[in-house]
Order: sequence, then C-alpha cells, then structure tokens
Amino acid sequence: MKLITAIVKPFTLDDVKAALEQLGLLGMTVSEVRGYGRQKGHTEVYRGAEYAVDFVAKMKIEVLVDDDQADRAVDAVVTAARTGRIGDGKVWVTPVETVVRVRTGERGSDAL
Amino acid sequence: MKLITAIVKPFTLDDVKAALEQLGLLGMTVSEVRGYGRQKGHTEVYRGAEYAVDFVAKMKIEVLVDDDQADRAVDAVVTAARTGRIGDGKVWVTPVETVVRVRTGERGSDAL
Amino acid sequence: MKLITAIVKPFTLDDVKAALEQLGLLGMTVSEVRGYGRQKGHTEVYRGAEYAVDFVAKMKIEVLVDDDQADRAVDAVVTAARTGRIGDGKVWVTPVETVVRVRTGERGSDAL
Amino acid sequence: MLNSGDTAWVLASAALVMLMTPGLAFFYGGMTGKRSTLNMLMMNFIALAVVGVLWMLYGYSEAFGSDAFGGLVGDMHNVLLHNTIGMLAGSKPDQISSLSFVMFQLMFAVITPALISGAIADRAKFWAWTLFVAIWVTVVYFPVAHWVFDFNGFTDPNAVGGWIANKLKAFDFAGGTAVHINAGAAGLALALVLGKRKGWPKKVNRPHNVPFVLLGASLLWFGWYGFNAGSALSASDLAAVAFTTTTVATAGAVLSWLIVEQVKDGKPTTMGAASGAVAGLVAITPACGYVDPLGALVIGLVAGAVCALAVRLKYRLGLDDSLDVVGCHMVGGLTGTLLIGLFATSGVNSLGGNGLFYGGGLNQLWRQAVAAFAVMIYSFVLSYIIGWVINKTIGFRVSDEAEVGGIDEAEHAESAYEFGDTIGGRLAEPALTAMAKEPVAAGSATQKGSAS
Amino acid sequence: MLNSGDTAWVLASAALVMLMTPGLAFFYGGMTGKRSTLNMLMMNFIALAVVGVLWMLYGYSEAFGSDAFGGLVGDMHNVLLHNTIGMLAGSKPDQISSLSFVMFQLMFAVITPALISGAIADRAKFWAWTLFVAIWVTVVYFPVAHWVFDFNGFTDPNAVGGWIANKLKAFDFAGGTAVHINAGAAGLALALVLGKRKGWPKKVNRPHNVPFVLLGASLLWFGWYGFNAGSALSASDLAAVAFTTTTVATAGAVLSWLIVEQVKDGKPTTMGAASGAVAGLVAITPACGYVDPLGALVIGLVAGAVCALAVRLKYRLGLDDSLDVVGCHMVGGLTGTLLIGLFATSGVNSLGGNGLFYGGGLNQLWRQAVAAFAVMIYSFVLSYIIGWVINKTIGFRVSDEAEVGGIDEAEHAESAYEFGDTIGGRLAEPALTAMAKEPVAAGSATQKGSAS
Amino acid sequence: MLNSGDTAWVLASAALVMLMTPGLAFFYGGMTGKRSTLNMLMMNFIALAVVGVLWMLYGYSEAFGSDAFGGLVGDMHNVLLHNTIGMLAGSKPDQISSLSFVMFQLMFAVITPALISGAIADRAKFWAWTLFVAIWVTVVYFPVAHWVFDFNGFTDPNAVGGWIANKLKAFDFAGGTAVHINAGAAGLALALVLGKRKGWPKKVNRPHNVPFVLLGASLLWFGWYGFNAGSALSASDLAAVAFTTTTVATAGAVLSWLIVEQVKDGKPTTMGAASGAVAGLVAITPACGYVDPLGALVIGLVAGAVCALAVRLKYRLGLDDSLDVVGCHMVGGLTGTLLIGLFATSGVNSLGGNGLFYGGGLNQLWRQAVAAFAVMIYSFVLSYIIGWVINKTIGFRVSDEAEVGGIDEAEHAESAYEFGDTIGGRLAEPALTAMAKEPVAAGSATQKGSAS
Ligand SMILES: Nc1ncnc2c1ncn2[C@@H]1O[C@H](COP(=O)(O)OP(=O)(O)O)[C@@H](O)[C@H]1O
Ligand SMILES: Nc1ncnc2c1ncn2[C@@H]1O[C@H](COP(=O)(O)OP(=O)(O)O)[C@@H](O)[C@H]1O
Ligand SMILES: Nc1ncnc2c1ncn2[C@@H]1O[C@H](COP(=O)(O)OP(=O)(O)O)[C@@H](O)[C@H]1O
Repeated sequence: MKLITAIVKPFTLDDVKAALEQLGLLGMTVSEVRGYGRQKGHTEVYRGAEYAVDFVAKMKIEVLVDDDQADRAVDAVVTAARTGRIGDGKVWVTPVETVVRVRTGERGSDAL
Repeated sequence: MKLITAIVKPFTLDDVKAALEQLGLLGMTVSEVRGYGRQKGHTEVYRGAEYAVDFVAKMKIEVLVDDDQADRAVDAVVTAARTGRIGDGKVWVTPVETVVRVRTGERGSDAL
Repeated sequence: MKLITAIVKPFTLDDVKAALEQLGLLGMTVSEVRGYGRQKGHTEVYRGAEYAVDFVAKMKIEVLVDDDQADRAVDAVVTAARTGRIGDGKVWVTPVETVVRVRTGERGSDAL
Repeated sequence: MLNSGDTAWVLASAALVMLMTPGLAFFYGGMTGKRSTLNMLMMNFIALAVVGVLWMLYGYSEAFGSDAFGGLVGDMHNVLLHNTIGMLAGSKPDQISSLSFVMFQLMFAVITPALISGAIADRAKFWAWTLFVAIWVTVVYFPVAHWVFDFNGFTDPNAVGGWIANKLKAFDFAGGTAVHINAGAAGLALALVLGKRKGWPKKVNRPHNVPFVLLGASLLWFGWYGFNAGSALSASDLAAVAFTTTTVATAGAVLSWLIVEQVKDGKPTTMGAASGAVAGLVAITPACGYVDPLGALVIGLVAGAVCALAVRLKYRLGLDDSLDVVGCHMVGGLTGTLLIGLFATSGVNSLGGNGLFYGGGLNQLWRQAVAAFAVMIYSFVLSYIIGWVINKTIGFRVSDEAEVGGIDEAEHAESAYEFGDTIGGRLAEPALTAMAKEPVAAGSATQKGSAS
Repeated sequence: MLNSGDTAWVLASAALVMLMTPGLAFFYGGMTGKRSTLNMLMMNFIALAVVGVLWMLYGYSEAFGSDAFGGLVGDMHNVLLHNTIGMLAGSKPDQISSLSFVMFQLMFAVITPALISGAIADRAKFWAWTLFVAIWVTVVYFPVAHWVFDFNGFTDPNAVGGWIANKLKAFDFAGGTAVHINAGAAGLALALVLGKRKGWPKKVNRPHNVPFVLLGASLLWFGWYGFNAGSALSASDLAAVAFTTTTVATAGAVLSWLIVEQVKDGKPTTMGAASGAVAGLVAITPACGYVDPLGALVIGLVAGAVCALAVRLKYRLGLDDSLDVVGCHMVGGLTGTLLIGLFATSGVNSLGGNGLFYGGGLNQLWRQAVAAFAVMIYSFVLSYIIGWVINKTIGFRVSDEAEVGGIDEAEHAESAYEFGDTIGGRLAEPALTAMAKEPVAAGSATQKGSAS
Repeated sequence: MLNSGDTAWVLASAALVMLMTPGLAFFYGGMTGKRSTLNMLMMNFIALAVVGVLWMLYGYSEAFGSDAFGGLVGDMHNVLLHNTIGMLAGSKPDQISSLSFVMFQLMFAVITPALISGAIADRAKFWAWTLFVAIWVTVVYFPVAHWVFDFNGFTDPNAVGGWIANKLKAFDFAGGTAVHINAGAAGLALALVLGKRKGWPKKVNRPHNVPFVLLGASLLWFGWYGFNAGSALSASDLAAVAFTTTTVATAGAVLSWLIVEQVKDGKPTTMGAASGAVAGLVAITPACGYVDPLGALVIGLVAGAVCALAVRLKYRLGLDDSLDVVGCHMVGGLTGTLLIGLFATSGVNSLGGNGLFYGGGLNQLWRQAVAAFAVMIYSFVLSYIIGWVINKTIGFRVSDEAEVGGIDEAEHAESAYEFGDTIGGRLAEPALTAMAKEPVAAGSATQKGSAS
C-alpha cells in the first residue's frame, strides 16, 4: 500500500480526479492548504498599509493505492495537475502499513 | 512509532476520541477534509442550475502511537467510527521515524 | 527524502518559516488543524448554556527535505516553535519514497 | 381629513415593521448551525409571502371587520381590501389613509407567526411549516388581533371592535398579548409537537454567526420603533412617548441581562446583549404608550433579568424550545403585560389609566391578567391542535438523515456558505447538455477576452 | 405651500431608496464567489459616488429641466441644482421641497446603473466600469428619466416634460421602463460585449453567501417602499395604494417562484425566495399606483413564475448574464409594464386609466408596449456602443489570470474574508521601515500593558 | 402647535440615527480580526444601553436644561425627563413634540462614545469600557452637547442655551465638533492610555470581514440622513438642503479617497470606499445646513483626500489608533468645521452666514476654529484623565494572554463564527446533570420523530 500525497493548484482538482478515475482509482481525500515556495504570494492594501500574504492557496489530495498502481497514479496526477507555471506543486509517495475500511473492517487492497 | 490516520464521518469524532481515551491515548490532531469514494455527494440547485457537489465532509484524525499500541488503536477507531453505512471511511498506519515534543525536546515515546 | 510534519501554535508560524529559510529550506505546506492533548480547551457560554470546546487551534506544517537535512530541520522547527508552555506541539518525521515536482516532472532532491 | 404627517409616520412605520421580519430571520438564523441557517431564514421570509397574500384576500377583514360570530372575528366587509381604498381611518379631524393602517397591521400579522419558528429550528419540513403559518394566522392570529387591536369605530365609524380592547379594556399598546404571548404559546405548543432535536441537548450546535444575531437584534430594535411608536397611529406626542419608553426599557433590559450573565456565568456575552434587547422590546411593547420613562426603565430591567433566567429552564424541563421563543417572547410578553397593571399612568396618555403604583389599585392588573391568559391558552390549545394534525397527516418533521446531514441541503438543496475553494463542485450535466445543443449567442464568440 | 407631511415622506423615501443600492450590492455580492464579492460590492457602491456627483453637476437638469434638443433631454436650467434651493415642486396647494424631489430622483439614477453590474460579475475592470457608469447615466439614464418621469409642470409651472409621460401617456409609476427595462437591456448588452467568464457554465462558483443574498433582498424590499410608495410624492392615499400593491405583488411572486422551483427542481430554495421577491418588486414597480390589490396579486404571481423560468434560458442561449439582470429586471420590467395594459384601474388613481380587464380596451396596452420597447431598444443599442468603445479603447475585461486568481485581489488588492488563522500575513516592509525611523509617540511607551 | 409632518420627520430621524450605532459596530467589527469582532460589536452596542438609561435619568437635563454652573452644563429641570412629556419644542407656529427631540438627541449621545471604541480595538476590558462610557458622557459629552446643540429658547421659551451655539455663534449643524472632533480627540487619548497592541504594527490582523465594513458604512450613510437632515428638526427645505449636501459631499469623498489610493497604492479598495464615505459624512456634518451643493462637493473631495492621507500617519507616529478614529473623525470633523468658514452661505439658510469665499471674510472662520479647538482640547484632556484613572484603578487593558488568544473568548466567552464542522464542542456537564435529574417534559416523549 502506498499513500500518494499531492499539493496542486486548486482549480486542477477536477482534472486530477478525472485522471485517477481513468486508472480505476475511485477514492480520495482532499483538503485546503496553503503553500510557500518559489511561487510568490501577493500584497494586499488596507487603508494604505501594505499587507504581505506569503502563502498561496493549494489543494492537498491524498490517495491510497496498491503498490503496483503507485507509479501510474503519480504520473496521472502529475500530468493532470501540470500547467507549466511556477507553483504547480509536488507529489510524493509514502509507505503505508495497513489500511482498514471502517464500514466492513476489510484490510489491505480490499479496503480501497 | 506509528502514525494512525483516520478519515471518518464528522459526527463520530466524539466517539472516536472517547475510544482512544479508553486506551490511554490522550492526544490527537484533527482537521476537516472532504472525501470522494463510494458514497455519493449531493446536488444543489441555484436558480434552476443544478450543481453537483461530489465531495462529502469528513474528519481526518491523526494519532501518533507507540508501535505496540497501533493495532489496538486502529481497532478502537474502526469500532467507534463504524455506522455500517457507505462512507464510514478509512484508517491507515504509516511508520514514523522520530517524534519530538516541541515544549521539552523529548523524543520517541516520551514525546507523546 | 523525509517528510517533516509539525503541529505548532499558529502564531509561531512566521518564526518557523524564518528558521527553515535560514537552513535554505524554501518550501512548505501549511494547514489549519485542531489539537487535543495536555493543553486544555476552553468553555463558551451561550444564553447560559456552557459549551465545552475541547480542541485548540493549531497549525500543521509539512516540509519535504533531503535525508541529510532532516535532523537540522527538525531542530530548527522545534526551537522556533517553542514557547515553553503546554501545547507547543509535536514534530515527527516519516520516510518518503519519491517526490515529483509537478511543473517539470523532476524527481527526488531536484523536485524540492 | 387626511393628516399627511400622521400618514407619513404610519407608512414609515409599516416599512419599519416589515424590516423586522428579515431582522428576526437574522437574529434566529445566526443562532442555528451553518447547515440549517437557510431553513431558518426561509421559515421567517415565507411568512411575508403567505400572510401578505392572505391578509389581502381575507385576513384584514377577519381582523378588522366589525364583530361577527359573537365577536370571535371581524366580518367579511373588507375582503379583498374592499372599502379601504380611498377611505380614511381614525377619529376626526386628523385621520390617516385606511390603507396605510391596513399595511401597518399586516406587518404585525407577518412577524407573529415568524416568531414561532425559533421554537422548532433545524427540524421542520418547509412546506408543512408554510401550511402551518397559513392555518395559524387564519385560526389564531386574525381572531386575536381582532380582540386586541380593533377599537370600536377606528376603521369605520360604525365598526364594532374586539372584546379585549373594548370590553375588557386591557391595555396592549402594540401587541404584548396579540403578538408576543401569542407567538410564545404557539412556540411552546410546536416544540412539544415536534419534540427534541436528535442529540439535544448534548450535541447542540453553538450559534454559527453571532454577528448575524446582533445584526438581527439591531434591525429588530430599529424596526420596533415603527411597531411601538407607530402604534400611536399618528406623529404625535403619544408616538414620542412610545418611542421614549421603548428606548429606555430596551436599554435597561440589555444591562440587566448582562448583569445576570456576569453573576451567573462570569462573563457578559454578545448573545446576551442581543437577547436582552429583544426581551426589553418585547416587554415594553404592550406598555409603551401607558407608562412613563421611569416605569419603562423598571419594566426593562425586570424583563431582562427574568428572561435571562427563563431561558435556562428549558434544560431542566427537557423542552427543546430551540431559540427560546418561550423564554423571550412568552415570558417577556407576560412580564410587560402584567407590569402595566402596576406602572400604567394616565399622565402619559389620556386614554390610558393608572396602575397599582400610580393610585389605580388592582383594577387594571386583573384586566391585564385576563387578557394575557386568555390569549395564551387560546393560542396554545389551537396551535397544538394545528401542529398535531399537520404532523399526523403530512408530517411536520424531517427525517433523521436530513436532520443530521443538514436541513438546508435536505429541504432547500442549498448551502448557506462557500468560503473554501470550491471542492469538486460543478454545473451538473443536464444544463450542459442543453447548452451543447444550442448555438452560442451571436455576440459572445467575438468578444475580446472571452474564453470558453 | 410646503406640506411638511408630504416632504417628510419624500425625504424618508429618498433615504429608503438610497439604502437599496447597498441592498443590491449584498443581493449580488452574496451570489458571487468569495474571491469576487468585493468587486461586486464596489461596482454597486461606486454608483452612489459617481452619480451622486454628476446628478448635482448636470444630471438633474438633464433629466428634469424643460424639454430641450427636441425632447431628448431637459435643458440646463438646473445645472448645479440652480433654481431648486428654496423652491417648491408639485401642484398647489400641497407642495414639497424641490430639493427633496431632487434627492429622491437621484437615488433612482444611482440604482439603475448599479443593477447592470450583475450581468458582468467577476470580470470587469473597476475603473472601466466606473467610466461606463458615468457615460451611461449621461447618455442613457438621464434622457430616459426625462421621458418617463418628468411630468409637465411638476418641477416648475412652465416646465415641459418628457414624451413618454406626457405625450404617449404610458403609465410607469415608479420606473418599470426607466429603471428596470433600461438596466436589463443594458445588462444584456454588456454581457455580450464582455463575453462569458472563463469556464462558464461548467465551472461556475455557487453563491458564496446566501444569507447575504437574502439580506440584500430584504433591504431591497424595505427600500422599495420608498421607491414605489414614495413615487406618489405625497403621504397620501395613493402612496398607501402603492405600498399595498407592492406588498401583495411581492408576496405573490415569492410564492409563485417557489412553486415553479418545487415543480421543476423538487425543492424551494432561498435563492428562489429572494429572487422571487425581487421579481415581484420589479414587476409591480410601474403598476403600483395604477392597479388594485387583486391586480397586484396577479401581476406578482405571473412575474414570479415568468422570471423563475426566464433565468433558466441563459444556459440555452449561451449568455453569461451572470446574476440574471435580464431574467429578473428586463423580463420582470416588461411583465409589469405590459400587464398595466390589462389591469390598470382608475379606481385607485384618478390620474390613471383602465386596462383591458377593467373596460379600457387595448388603448393602454399599446402605449405600454411602445414605451417598453422604445426604452429597451434605446438602452440596448447605446449601452452596447458605450461598452464596445470602452472595451476597444481602455479594455473592459480583466486578464485571465486576474479572473482565475480572483478579481478582488487583482482589482482591489483585498480579500473579502479572513476566517482562518491568518497564515503568513504581516505588514509589509515599507511601513515598518518608515516606523523604525520615527520616534515612538510620547504616551505609548509609558502605558501599562503595552507591549512592543 | 405640533406640526405632525415635522414630528414625523424627527421621529423617523431618531430611528435612523439609532441604526447608526449598530452600523458603526459592523463598520468597526468587520475591520478587526475574527477573534475580537464580538468585543468590538459589544463596545458599540453597550453604548445604546448605558447612554439610553443615563440620558433619561439626567443626561438630557444636563445637556438641554437651562445654563447652570456658569454655562458648563444645563440645569436639572428635566431630570427623569420631567417637563418634556406633553410639551412642545421649537419656535411657533410649527413645533415638534419635545420627547421626539429628546430621543433624537439621545441617539447622538449614544453614537459619540461608540465612535471612540475604534481607537482601542482588541484590547480593552469590557466592563472598564462600559464604565468609561458612563463617565465620559457625563463629564464630556453632555456638557459639550449643551454648548453646541442647545439653542436659546428651543426646548423652552425661557431656556438659556450653550456658549458655542449662542455666544460664539460657531456653526455646527449636526455635530462636527460635539460628535466627531469630540470622539476623535477622546480616541486619541485612549489610544495613548492603553498603548499599542502586542505585535503592532508588524503582526496586525487584516480586516476579517470587509463586506461587514461596507454594510456598516452603508447603514451609517443611510442613518446619517437622520443625523444631518433630521437636524433641521423639521421636514422643511432646510432638511432637504442638508440631505443634498450630505449626499454630494459623501459621493465626492468616496471618489477622492479612491483616487488617493489609486495614486499611492495602485488600487482602489473597498475599505477605501467605505472609509471615504464615512470621511465625507463626518466632514459635511457640521456644514450640511450652511453650504450649497457645490461647497459640499468641495468639502467632500477635500475630506476624502485629507483623511486618506491622515490614516497613514499612525505608523509614522507609532500610534495604534486601531481603526482610525483620529484619522477619520477628528481629522474629518476638523476639515468640515473649518471649511464652513470658507464655504458657508446664507443662500441656503437664513440663520446661517457667509464664509470667506461667499463674501463673509474671516468672521466665521475664527469662530469655527475656536469651537473646534475648544472641544478638541476639552475632550482630549478629560478623556485622558478618565482613561488614566480607570487604567490605574480597575485596569483598562486585558492580559497579554487574552489579547493573543482572542478577546472574544476572554471577555465574552464566545466565538463569532462556527463555519467548520463543529470539532469537539458539546454542552458541558453541569447543564446535563441538571437535566438528568429532572423529569422529561410531558409532551416530548410521545412525539413522532423525536429522538433522544
Ligand atoms: N519542501 C517542501 N515541502 C512541502 N511542500 C512544499 C515544499 N516545496 C514546495 N511545496 C509545496 O509545493 C507548492 C509549489 O511549490 P513552488 O516552489 O511554489 O513551485 P514549483 O513546485 O512549481 O517549483 C508550494 O506552494 C508548497 O505547497
Ligand atoms: N483510495 C482512497 N484514498 C484516500 N482516501 C480514500 C480512498 N478511498 C476512500 N477514501 C476516503 O474514505 C471515505 C469513505 O470512502 P467511501 O468509498 O465513500 O466509503 P467506504 O469507505 O465506506 O467504502 C471517502 O470519502 C474518502 O475520504
Ligand atoms: N498522540 C498524538 N498524536 C497526534 N497529535 C498529537 C498527539 N498528542 C498531541 N498532539 C498534538 O500536539 C498538540 C500539543 O499537545 P499537548 O499534549 O497539548 O501539549 P505538549 O505537546 O506541549 O505536551 C495537540 O494539540 C495535538 O495537536
């Protein structure tokens, strides 16, 4: 089991989801995060006081996959989330020891 | 050290917390996420335009535990979060190399 | 590759960021979470009904680093986030198998 | 003759009272959880629509026609607002446009059922509630308004008005009985009929938007000047008296509610300030044209403290009167209605009288008590029956799933807010399919910057 | 002689109508995504500023001066509000302060361009929009207001008013043509000029704050009493008639919109209730002083249903009229303007007339149709030209990046909300540098509890 | 004789001015961080309660009784509002109800201390602030109101009014000195007494809810028509003049503030539009009944630009006047009060006079300057002393923990919003324990759909 974590631009979520569905991956968990990196934040102004917002809105996508699907899934996410501009984000893979489906108690691949 | 991550239905949080406390696990970190899977989202309507909301509100719970407590903790979470209906969520376990308590610098089990 | 995850008090974020920048670590992803542990929550009152809020607002910081930088990064975060009071949070390290930069497809250290 | 200043004031007051219903919607809507706030807003807003239509069709006539059915209601002389257009109301020489009075009174008929909604937050079927409103105003509000607000000869020189106003001669300047006790008793009945929310009281949502609660309370306070000072039906000294007593009592009630909170809970809260204001406004409503400023201050102080204590009882009683319609409106309405018996003074209003503390003995107090309890019992019994019948027939309560998942989604297919990055929302297929089939509108393809 | 009651009512009405523009801002602003809500608020608010100044400089004169340029506009007799201070308007004996009329009419001139903004949500350059407003009121609104609202002899015994009011004698009590059809046609033009938003309709944001939409609708409804009943320009029975018909029609339209939703979508929505109210208010606007309460109910019911269906057409037409200016205001305005031809009755207004159903034949209907289409075509053509020229010269639409990233940040350097723990925000260096160089103010260093 | 039109207008104006305090609460409350917004709302709302009571007890008498203590305050003739009920005020023949004047003036006494709160956002103890309000109105506002607003013979034919109005004869139509300079100077004093917030200016929160800021500004603008046009105390041409100048100046100030922003920061902002409106309203307040529309435009343009520049100075001065009470109200009030000396014209008000540009020389300007500086110094000194004493005795500032953790939680035990899925909140044990002991209410157990 692997956990694929992707930090991507929020508006690419639909495309990433579609790409994963193509691979038969029908589950994922997403959340709103803010990122800092090469991509610049922006400056706001309130009554003349400049206010630097360093972080940029990103979407975090977590997908549990079987070991053999990990590479394909990573590729799919990377391709779908790419706009070619700074700030497109990162995708990383971590090992997972057990997965359980709460509803049934199934474990491993059956839990996905 | 293991990190147990659970994606559960939001209203089960209190029960999960109680179940973990029973095992003597008194710390956790939670966040709001949205999930996609077998459970269907819903449709909203604004001035006649149907608007599909594919993702469902879920709660993510992260608990750091000692290796020997991992199995019991997983079971406790699974039992407490189960309603038996689609969308109950997933629980997974990942290895953790170091844990540090910020306040004291303690490491490992002492940090929990 | 390692993933450093830190749960810290929200107002320490700027200091943590500065400390990481000192080490040449210029990327991170943050999100708002709520924590439960030794630190007490608070009680609110609405029309005489007491309402216990058990969880405390925390900031979650995730930083991908090269293996050799992990220790220094952990130390930097711990130092910067420390106030010495209960609730300062935890920092932990998990192994990461692959990292990809979405924009370029670069992998490993180059992706950071 | 039409007095244009008086008519201007009544028209302005009607508009102010109209604003109270949206104000109430926000007062209540801010107190609910974020997944049931739209439903609460809608329960209030629909009262404007339903009562607005029924009032014109027959409601005004039922309330302000001449006594019929032994004085239960008014006759059908003014159905469809016949005999009001181009007519004058009030006593000569200074009269107002009849229709301005029709509209002013309509707004009272709108807000009264809206008040009830707070008792059954988060769990009522929207159409069942709508039906309840229609039946309730017909069977409860219009009759009671006839009893309390219809003075002999006001709408027409020969018209015979209601028993509370003209025979019992209880004082209710702007609706302590007809509006607040009435709505409070009905709220109690419906809270019993619908029962507790799942998980109440252990798992209740805290108010999701306290600023909205204060916004609502502020709009209520503002609009209440129309309600109370407008009830003088003239831009006269009496209107200014009502304006003054309303202000003083409300100020006092805010203070006493906050003091109770400080003593009992250790902190003064925003919810308390907003609730104290409403409690004060409720209590002074029947009294505002009959008491002097000092009497008003006492009424306000008492009402704020009493209601602040009353809202705590529901946990002991196991009554899920969700947003405290009973604790604020029934208790506050009773407080004000009865205290008139002590504080009334003919010094501010020659048509008023003197209460116990102003040398009038108990004469007024028992009249006040009779009016208050008559309305309370009538309203409670009828409201319970109407609610019960609706519940047994079409069902009044949403399913457990709807309650847990959020009544906004279940009953209205909407979410109140989208503050996040929209996650995974998109226009559903049918509309898109329809679009694909149609040619794109002429202009749009040629525009600079337009992207498909 | 100045009638103080009438003047009080007109002043109060002017204030009420002023509030409609912020009300509209919230009605629209709640419907946008959270990254473009400030821009929507600003497009509305700026109308108060721009038109407020132009009206004083020349707008009032252009609209209410005596016929000039063959009746296209008024003459320059009242530039800088000359000949209004200390003057009276209306027919003797009961007159109002001229300036109260100037202010009342100003508020109409403000809200009309503001209405247009909904058609081009999320994508217009702010200064380009501001320029559009300035040109549009000058070239479109002021002339049309002259045609429709300037009655012979009202502002001055010798003044010759506009052709629609005085020659065509179409009825438009409060602005169905001059305000709603006018704004709707302009909205259509601008939606075409600017084109669709990126990703529309597939990736549209759902309304980010539906309570704001209802708050806006409620403030609109409240303010509309000034708009409609104030248009009687006296605190008279006619004002009360307008108040009544406005209320009844709006109530009816809320009901019929919700019923259409129930039938077509299966659920009644808050957006629908708010939209229904606006549709009803729009449709009754021209009719409110010419129809009886039953006529008003029919107009409201028809308007609510027609507009509820009309807003669905844009997907078929591929027209990104983002917040349904056409579907609500143009369609609603047409509905009301034409139905006067059927439901007008001189029974409520001796200066009115009888429509088809009240024995007046088709006489009034064709006048209504001519007025409606004249304004619609004039407005559409001129608005398209103005928009097109602005687009070709300084550009009307923001860049794609700004649209995707959020127009609030791009055009106003602000975010509407910060509900999270502020992540990484801090005061930028320049201000800090400035500070460091300056000595700290005397008092602050010595205060208890002050920490740097 | 009581003129009903005038009385209607004064009553309506009093209600409008009442709404300004909640408007201000939202204007300010939207600018704070989300953890201190309730505290800001409460600091404003409590002014309604405290001053509402004190005004009735002795405040009105202190402000509008006949000269006493050498003209410092009014005498005690009207304590408990004695000698106002049933009386008339103003000069014959057209008078208003005295109580309507009492209420109108109360609302000024409420909003003035509320204005001060913006200077000390996020850090004041609530009860200390409440005490400050009570003392401040007694020692500062009521006296100053006496000097500025109490005209000889207005409240009573024999009453001797205040020195600024009657002896100095400075013009202040609606409160540039008594309200805005007064509040601004007091805000400056309190900002110094309480000191800077922790982390200011580096770590300041950006406004958490800019739509609320604009909502507040809109309600202020709306209510300000009561403030300014109501200050004519009659529904007269003078009221319409004040309405007009108020509108024009505000429109101008919005434009000039936005232009300053465009030039200095590169973007026009919503905060700027809202602030510009307030700056314009403040500046025209003293002038609105003394200048013509063109003069009003100049005053508005100047005030918008001057205040837009003034709010930037606090960073240089190291003064944490958190929400710019000094920059908007003191600076705006000074601008308007002094510009009367240049732009006053008796052409709009026979009781007015001519400023420098209208042939009046410097005669009026020095009177304006004396009034402005007298009020400014009196207010600053007294406010500093009151604040200092409170701080030294019961303490004025919350603890550092409260400030960092959020003053709403610390002072009011509440959170403004709960937009997330409630995480881990639940009703605390005591209430539940209480419940368990009590029998469940009769009806609820038998209801369909009720679940425990
Ligand atoms: N070292 C890191 N650890 C965790 N997240 C990172 C790291 N570096 C970047 N990110 C995340 O990836 C996002 C994009 O990174 P950025 O450097 O801006 O652009 P790019 O990936 O295109 O070079 C950031 O906003 C942040 O959320
Ligand atoms: N492959 C996956 N990776 C990550 N999260 C998943 C995955 N599949 C499901 N989830 C999470 O678990 C939740 C429940 O999954 P779902 O398939 O709807 O129901 P169930 O787990 O009962 O079969 C989802 O909403 C999502 O948050
Ligand atoms: N076992 C755990 N697993 C995950 N997160 C934890 C755990 N224990 C504590 N935390 C997180 O760390 C935060 C601080 O922990 P707490 O026990 O309150 O203080 P301290 O770390 O100073 O002892 C908590 O709010 C929670 O977010």
